[in-house]
Formats: sequence, C-alpha cells, structure tokens
Amino acid sequence: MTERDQEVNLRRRLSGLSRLPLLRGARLNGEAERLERQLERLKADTSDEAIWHSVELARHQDRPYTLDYVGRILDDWVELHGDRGRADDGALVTGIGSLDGRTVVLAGHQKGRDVKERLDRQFGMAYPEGYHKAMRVMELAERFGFPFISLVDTPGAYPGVAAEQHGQGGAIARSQAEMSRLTVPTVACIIGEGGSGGAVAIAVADRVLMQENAIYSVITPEGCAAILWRDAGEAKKAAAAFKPDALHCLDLGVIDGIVAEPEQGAQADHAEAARLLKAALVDALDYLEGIPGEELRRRRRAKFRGMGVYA
Amino acid sequence: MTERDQEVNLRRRLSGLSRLPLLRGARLNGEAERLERQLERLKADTSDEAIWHSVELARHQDRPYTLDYVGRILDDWVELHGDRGRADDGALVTGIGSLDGRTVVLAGHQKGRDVKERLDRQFGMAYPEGYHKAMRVMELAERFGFPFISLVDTPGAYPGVAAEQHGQGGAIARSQAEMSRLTVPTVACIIGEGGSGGAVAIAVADRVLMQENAIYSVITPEGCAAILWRDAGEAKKAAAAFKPDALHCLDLGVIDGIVAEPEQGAQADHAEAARLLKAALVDALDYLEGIPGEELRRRRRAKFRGMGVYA
Amino acid sequence: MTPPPETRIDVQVEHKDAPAPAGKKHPNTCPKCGSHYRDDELAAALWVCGQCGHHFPMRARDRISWYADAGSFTEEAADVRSDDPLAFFDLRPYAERLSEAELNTGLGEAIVIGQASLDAHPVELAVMDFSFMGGSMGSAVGEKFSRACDSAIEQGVPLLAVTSSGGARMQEGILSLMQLPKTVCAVEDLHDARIPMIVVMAHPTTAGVLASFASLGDVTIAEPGALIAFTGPRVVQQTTREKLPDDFGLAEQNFRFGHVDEIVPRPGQREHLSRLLRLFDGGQR
Amino acid sequence: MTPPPETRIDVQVEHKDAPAPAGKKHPNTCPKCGSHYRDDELAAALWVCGQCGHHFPMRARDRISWYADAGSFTEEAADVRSDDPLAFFDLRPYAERLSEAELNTGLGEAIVIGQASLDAHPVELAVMDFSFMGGSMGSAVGEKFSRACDSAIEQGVPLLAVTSSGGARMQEGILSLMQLPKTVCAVEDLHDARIPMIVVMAHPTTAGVLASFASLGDVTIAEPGALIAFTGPRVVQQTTREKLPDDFGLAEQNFRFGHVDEIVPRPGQREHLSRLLRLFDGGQR
Ligand SMILES: [Zn+2]
Ligand SMILES: [Zn+2]
Repeated sequence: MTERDQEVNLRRRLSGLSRLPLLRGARLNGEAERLERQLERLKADTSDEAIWHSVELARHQDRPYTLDYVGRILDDWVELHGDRGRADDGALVTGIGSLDGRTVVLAGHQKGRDVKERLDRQFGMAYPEGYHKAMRVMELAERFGFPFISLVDTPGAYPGVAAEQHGQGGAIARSQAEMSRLTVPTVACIIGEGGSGGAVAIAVADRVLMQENAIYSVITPEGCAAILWRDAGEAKKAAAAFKPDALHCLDLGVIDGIVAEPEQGAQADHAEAARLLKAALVDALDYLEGIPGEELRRRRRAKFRGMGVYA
Repeated sequence: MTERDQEVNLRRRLSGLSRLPLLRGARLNGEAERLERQLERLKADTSDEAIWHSVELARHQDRPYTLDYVGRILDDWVELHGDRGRADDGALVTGIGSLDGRTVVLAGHQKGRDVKERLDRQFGMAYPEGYHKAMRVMELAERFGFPFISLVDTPGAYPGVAAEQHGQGGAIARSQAEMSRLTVPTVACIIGEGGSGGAVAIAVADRVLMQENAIYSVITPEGCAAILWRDAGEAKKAAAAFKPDALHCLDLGVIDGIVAEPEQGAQADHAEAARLLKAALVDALDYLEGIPGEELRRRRRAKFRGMGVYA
Repeated sequence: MTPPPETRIDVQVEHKDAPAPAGKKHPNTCPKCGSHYRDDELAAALWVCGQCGHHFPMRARDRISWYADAGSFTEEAADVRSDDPLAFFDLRPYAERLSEAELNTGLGEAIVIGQASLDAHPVELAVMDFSFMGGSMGSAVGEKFSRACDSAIEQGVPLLAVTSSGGARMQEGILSLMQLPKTVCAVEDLHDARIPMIVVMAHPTTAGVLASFASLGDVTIAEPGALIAFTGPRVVQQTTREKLPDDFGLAEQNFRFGHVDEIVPRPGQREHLSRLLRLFDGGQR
Repeated sequence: MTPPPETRIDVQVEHKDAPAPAGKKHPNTCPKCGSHYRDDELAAALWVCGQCGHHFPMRARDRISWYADAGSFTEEAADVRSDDPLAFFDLRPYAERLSEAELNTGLGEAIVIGQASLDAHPVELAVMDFSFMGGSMGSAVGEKFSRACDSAIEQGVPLLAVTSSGGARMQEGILSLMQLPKTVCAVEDLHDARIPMIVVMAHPTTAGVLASFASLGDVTIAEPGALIAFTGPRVVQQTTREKLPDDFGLAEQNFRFGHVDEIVPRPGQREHLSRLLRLFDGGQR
C-alpha cells in the first residue's frame, strides 16, 4: 500500500466510524473534528518520530492511571481485593462502581505514582494472582448482570520466578477464556501501555477502545529491538516497524474506536481526559445494552476469531 | 429413644432401604443378609467398644486406600495432576477412568502406605490446593457429562500455616458449592475416615455411601475429647457420644446407604472389599442416570438442605 | 442503640482459639491496651476501644439495632431451637448447656435473622452471636441461616450476614458437620436467584462457618483483628510444630493473602455497607 | 514413518529461550550426554536419546506419521499462508524470512492440522513445528488452529494439539497478539460443543502460545525436559536479577507446581493418548 492508499483507507474507516452508534457521543462532544485532526497528523505519521511520540506519551509519568480515572468517572466505588487463593495483587485493581447511574464491575492495571507505590504495584505488571482476581470480579459481573469494564495499562505481565511458578501463561489464557464466556456487556480501553499477554488478558471485550496516545503491542519496543535488531537502543526503529499506535490498531481492525485526549495528551489535563473517557465508555455501554447476552458473546467471539491477515 | 425404639427404627430404615433401587445390587449380591447381620450387631452397639472398633478399622493401616480401589474397580485410569495454580497435592488424587463401561471422573483422599509416602501425602490431609484440584476435575466431569465419584478418607484438612494462608476454609466451602452446582450424577463413599470439613468438601453428592466400618464425624474422637473432656485420652468416650459409625449416620439421614465389607473388615480382603464397593457404585449410578441434570441438582440440594434436627 | 444485656463473652469450651477468657479482669477492659470503659461508654463507641481501636465482641441484637434503620427490623424464625438428637452428654448434658446459653444471652440460638432496611435499602440480616455457645453452628443455626437465604430470595433483597463462630457444634455430632453443605446449598440457591450476599466477618470466624457460607459472599469485609481461620493457631502449632507468623489467622493476614475484600473498622461499616447495597441495586438485569 | 526432510532446527532470532543452536556440532549430537546418532537411528527411537532420554525436537510431519494410524491423516487448510500486513522489515524483510522458512522446512506454516485416527479413535490433529520460524504464532497459525477447532466440532471428535513455540510472531505486530484471544475463542467454541481438547506440550511451549490455547486443554501432558514458560529464563533473569531454580520453567517444575497433568516420555505417549481418547469416548451425554 502506498502512503496515499493508506490515507484514503484510513479516511474511509474514520468516516465510517463516525456514523457508528459507538461514536455518537464523539459527535455530540465535538470529537469528529478531533478525528479529522488525527487524520491530518497521520500524513506525517510515517515518521519514526510521530509513533515514538505516542510511545512516550503512553508511558508518561504524569499520565492518569486506572485509579485516577476511577475517582473521576465513577460516582460510587468499592475496591474489591484479593484472588481468594493467595494474594491481593496491587498491579491490577478491581472493584464495583457506578458509571452514569449504571453499576459496573471494573478491572484495571495500576502503575504506581511514587517510588514506593511503583514497587508495591510492580509498575503495573500483574502476577497470575492479579488475573485470578480479575476473573473473580468478572464472575461477579456475570452473576448480577453488571457490565464489565477494563482499563489496560501495563508493560506486560510480571516476568518473575514466582509468577512463572504460579502459572502466568495459564492465568492469562484463562482470563481471556473467562471474558469470552461473559454474557454481560464488556468494554476495554487501553489507557497507556497495552503490553502483550498481560494486556490482552483483560481486553477480550465487545468494544475495545484506545486512547489517542495509548499503545498496544505484542512486545515492548525495546524488547523487539533487542531480539530483531539485537540492540535495545533501536526501540524507535522497532516501534516504527510494528506500529503500536491507536490509528494503526484501528486500521488493522484490532480496536473498535479511538478515545480522544486533551490537546497536549492525557497527562496535561486529567479531568478532561476523564471526561472524554467517561463519555466514550457510556456511549459504548449505551450501544451494547440492548443486545441479548448470548448474542453479545457470539458477536464478541466472532470478532476476535476474525482477527488476523493471512493469504 | 430407648434402645428398643432405636432398633425398631433402624430395622424400619434398613428394610426400607433394601427396597430402594440403590440397593438392588445389594440384594442381587446377597447383601441383604449382611444388613441383617449389621442389624443384629447393632443390639450390642450401644457399647463404647463396638463404636471404637469401627474407629480402629476405619484407620487400620492395612485398610485399602483410594488408589487401591482405583486399581481394582476401574478398567481404564488416567490420573490428572495439579490445580493449575500452585501445586499438585498428593493427599487428594483425581483422575478419569472407566467404571463398568462408563467413563467417570474420580477424586479421593489418599493416605500413604509407607513412612515416606505418608509424609508426601500428608496422611491424606489435603491443602486448599487439593480441593482446587478436585474442583477442576468436577468441572471436567460437568463439561463432558461424566459422573463424578469421590472416595473420602481423611482425618481432616491439613492444619498448617501455609494451608491457612492459602485459604483452607474458603477452598472447602467452594468445593462444596461446586458439587452443589453439578448437573451430572454424583456418588460419594466414605471408605475410611470421613474427617470434618476436609471430608464433606468432596461429599456433597446425590448418593452418599459409607463402608460398614468407616466413620464420618465433625471432629476426631481425640480432638473432641480434648475439648469437651479436656483429655484426649477420653477418645472412646467421645466417639461413643458423637457416634461416627455408619449405622448411626444412616439413622440420622446423613448417608444414603451402607456398603458391606468383608467379614473381618476391608483390610482383610482388598479384592472383596473392592468388589463390594464397585457393585454399590454401579448400582448408585444406574439409579441416578435416568434423572435429568437439573432435577439431580435440585434433589441434591433439597437433600442437604433437609439435614439437621431442630425444635 | 441499647446497651447489651450482658457483655461478658461465654467462651465455654466450644471455641478453642478465641482469646483466653478475661478471667478476673473486668469484661470492659481492653485486652490490647488495658483501657477501662463503662458499659454505656463502650456501647456508644460501638464496642471499639477509643485508645487503640480494639474491636470488642458485639452482640447480635446490638449489631442489628445499629445496622438496621430505626424500627425496621422484623425478626424471623425466632422460634427455631436446637434439639438434642444424640442425647449428648460430655461433662454436662447438651440440653443443659443450651438452656444455660439461652438464659445467659436472651437468645434462642447463636444467630438472629430477619428483615430490615439499612439506609433505606431493604436487606435480609443474618447475624451470629458468639456469646451463645461460642457461636457454634448446629442444626438450628444452619436452619435459620438457610431460611434467611430463602427470605432474601422471596423478598428479592440482598442478604447481609455477620459471622462470629468457633465452628460446628460438636454436641450434635455429624449433623453439625452437615450444616456446612446445608448452608452452602442455601447460598447456591440464593445465587441462582441472582441475589447478592455480603459477609461481615467478626471475631472469630473459624472452622465450619468459615468452611461454608461465610466464605461464599459476593463481597466480604472483615473487622480489624478478627481471627479468620479454618484451624486456629493453637491447633496448628500443636499439630505441626510450625512457627506461626505474628498475625497468623488475623483479618490483616487474610487480607494480605487475598481472602477478604476489605478490612472495615466499625465506625465506617454502615456507610460502606450502604454504598455496597446501593451498587447492588443498580444492576441492569 | 519417514525420516524428516531436515532435522536442523532453525531457531532464528524468533525464540529467545530455546537452547542455543548446535553451532558446529552435528545436529544429532545429544546436548545432554553427547551421544551421536545417525538420522535413521534417531528417527527409529522417536528422536529420544537412547543413552539419557533427552527428547530431541520432533518435526510436525514426523509426529503426525507416528500418532496417526497408517494412511489415516488428511491434511486441512494446507493452503493457508502468512501475509505481511505491516510490510515488516527488521534486519531482513518478513516476506523473505517466510519464504526461507517454507523452503527449509517444506511446510507452509508453523502448524499442520488435519483429520486422522489414533488407535482407531477418530481425532483432529493440530501439530506445531518449531523449525518454522521458531514455531511462532502469526495470523496463519492462529487461523489454522481455529479451523482445527471447527473441524473437530463438525466431526464431533476430540482435538489433539501439540505445541512447540517461541511465542507470538512479532513481525505481524499487534495482529500476532490478537491470535491469543482468537485461539482462546476457538477453544471456547469447542468447549461449548462439549468436544475435549488434549494438549501435548513439547519443547518449547512459551509466551503467546502458552498464554492462549496451549493452557486450555482438558488434559495436558508434557514431554520431559520441555521448557514451558510464559517468560523464559533469560528474560526473567535480566529483568528481575532473581536467582533461578535449576529446573526453572521446565516441564518437571510445571508438573510440581500443578500446571500439567503428567509428563509422558515419547515411548509411552501413543498408549497414553489412546487411553484418554477411549475414556473421552465413554461419556453419557
Ligand atoms: Zn484498647
Ligand atoms: Zn543423551
């Protein structure tokens, strides 16, 4: 595909998207113009720099984390702790809250703000226990018919000895399986780093959204560079090659919509970022709530089973 | 109740039972006479000695354990290991096998035969991981419609620091809950010691059987004596008071039938004990297999919800 | 809130792992910091030590008066009493222990159930009382808890259970063990009806009660310092000779190991429960 | 059983935790005990070292010839090939790597699927091949595995999957990550149809494949010494600086920690699988 073709393709997708019920709120909130601006930016987006800018913003130390959003977008909130087996994993928080009058169950990765909290929360890298906790609250959502919302923000699942011994791979697989079984509406949003298995473990949703400057990828740019370029310093090159930014994820059919951020990025205005995120989540739930549970599950599985490009 | 009343009462129960489809096999195999003999023995059973004899036989070091029966009553057998989370608990074995042409899933406590195995298997006292493993195979049974059989033989759940930290109480509760949800036929048999929560965790079955000399109790005789008599040496007295023997369990409506043992007890003739156990299990499954799954579950819950005597 | 008729906790021999009975000490002496309180002071403070935050045991009726909106509580199954199916006799007859417990506590059994509202949210309550034979669960407790589940289903309101128990009541032999699957089945019936259960674990929540309905809450909160263990510290130590961690079996350890959702001191409980009830009221199904 | 066209394993750079490539050594030299074998010797021994039991990698077609009753295998989806949606180019273009892999292995992709019988039990096979770009999972592997699930459903026969993979194929970027939920959803569709899946984990079963369908077997067996890890030992050590246990990530450790049902050396596998298929055939529903 030439750059020109690529642009045409994306313009078509974006204009199509703006007609979807999902983006009704976006239109109402004047996000259509934002998408236009995104499109403009895309023309320059073939540069390594533009993609790298997303990588940097996605990891920005002032970027809002899950609990920053929870405090702003939910009216009531009770955090639920523990996997009922071994631990309470601070890298993945779960709870029950009220979103615009609707009770929802929420799970999200949580990075730490200061040094101590970062260590306590393992930089948002969950152990298997974190995914077990997420599965527990998914079952709670299913039992009482509460929509399930996940906020994804992790460099990846924790790469440690105990995490392996406790079954990191199996936990990630089973968390996805659990999500694929739910009959309640599910919405995931990548709000920062959507890193590999640790991210997708809680992102098998009816609607998968990404914030404008979030990234979603199979490996960190540094990890990819270390393996393919044999030099972790080539991270920019790797990112440019595997294209973890929201527009490319949308283009590849991996996500269902992009959530706008404040002009300078979510880190610059938490309140505004939260307002935009809340509107997108509410729109997605509005769209999903009329669909019967079995049909939701059928469509969700069909969507993920359709992902990939092969000859 | 006088002893006389007690005898009449039991005779009525036993004769009623012998007409049940459950005991069809028993009649065919000449077990009715055995039950008569049990009844005869009951007249002497008010003595501490008779109950204590059951306690001793139930714990006899030569008594067949779960894997001794598995080898004799199942044609095919594949042991399934591990809870998919933390461990493979040797105190509780699980697997899939073929019973008289039917594929069944089986779980049972396993004591050790020699010193090393006893330590490895913690004397048949399972950790929470053991109950998680049991729940995993219950789900396997449910998914494929295989009947679930449990063989109970434990002094109780393991009373250790890690067992508590890993949630012993919750695991026992959830294992019972899982059994109460199954829609496949379930049969439990107490084959030795049915000790407290560790036993009932896998005994919430459509048909709960007990071998003639097995015991089923809320606490060990020694434990009860230590608390109520303040002297563990009064175990005989305690056993006589709380009556853990099969006949009394039948009388109290806690079990659905008694499985005969060889004349001198199961320890004296493993092959014959296995033959009798197999016949009882097959009879129970024959009886249950016509009943729809939802109805099985409804009746199972109604049975357990009806247990207890209050004013 | 009326002060309790009797604040002394009768630990009896039923519960092996509760803190040692106060002995000669005044029952209102804080076992943690030694502060003394008058009955009315302690009641006004929800039986929480003003000095160190220690949570004294709270009687079932006091807790109901506190949780339930004024005048909203209607007791159910108050007439259910324990029987003595084994004619059990240890150092004293079971029947005698039962009569004494009723006399000392003013309760018919170790649990009180009924309908109420909390902050205007209708709710079914099932509240255990440790002063009645160590909160042990026999047939009557199992039956009353199960009826609370059924009542919650019938009303279509959440069940709020408060646990405090030394375990199964061994004077009822195997029938006390059967209260585990009985109450578990009752909770499963509740869940099939999509009715939530919130559990508050008070000191101590152990053995047969922990290994049955207490562990099956959709949300589980614990009181600070509560012993929450299937096997208590003394038995673990005697049996395994393991060195026990300092906070072995306490609510705080259970929280760290992922077994309870939150530790909520009494002063914040009512608001916490009210928020949960509000949230459970907001489902779409 | 025909000897494989090419026994050298092309580890490439795709799999970071596989044993180091044999380098100058003859590929039939046992890395554990140093024994040498002729190709036909090794093939006759199912690529198991006769001296020490080390399991050499086994090619997909060899395994299929071995598992499947003679002449029973019918390949499916043989025409599915990888595309290059990102026009990915690292030190070399992805398209070039793909062509080379096909040339070197004689395979269209890192998995072969099809219908067969094993000891007269009809079964759907999905067998991965590590020699094709480290068994990495891109869109084509995900699609072929999913089609194997659908074929098993259609035939009403169990799915037998053999895994050997370095993880997701990063040259397909985010689409390779999406093969995790894709294959998971395919297995869930299989399970909804009450069709069993038996998984055999061969060396190495790691990262994206372990974190998706490989972990969802109803029964899971592992080959001795196979690396089974989400994150391999090198990355764990580099990231956390933790001291690794000797058997870190190996099948034996996974067994001890409860993640696999049994470790079955190749000589016993066929009988073990046959027994399992017989048992799964004996359900009442
Ligand atoms: Zn104090
Ligand atoms: Zn060798």
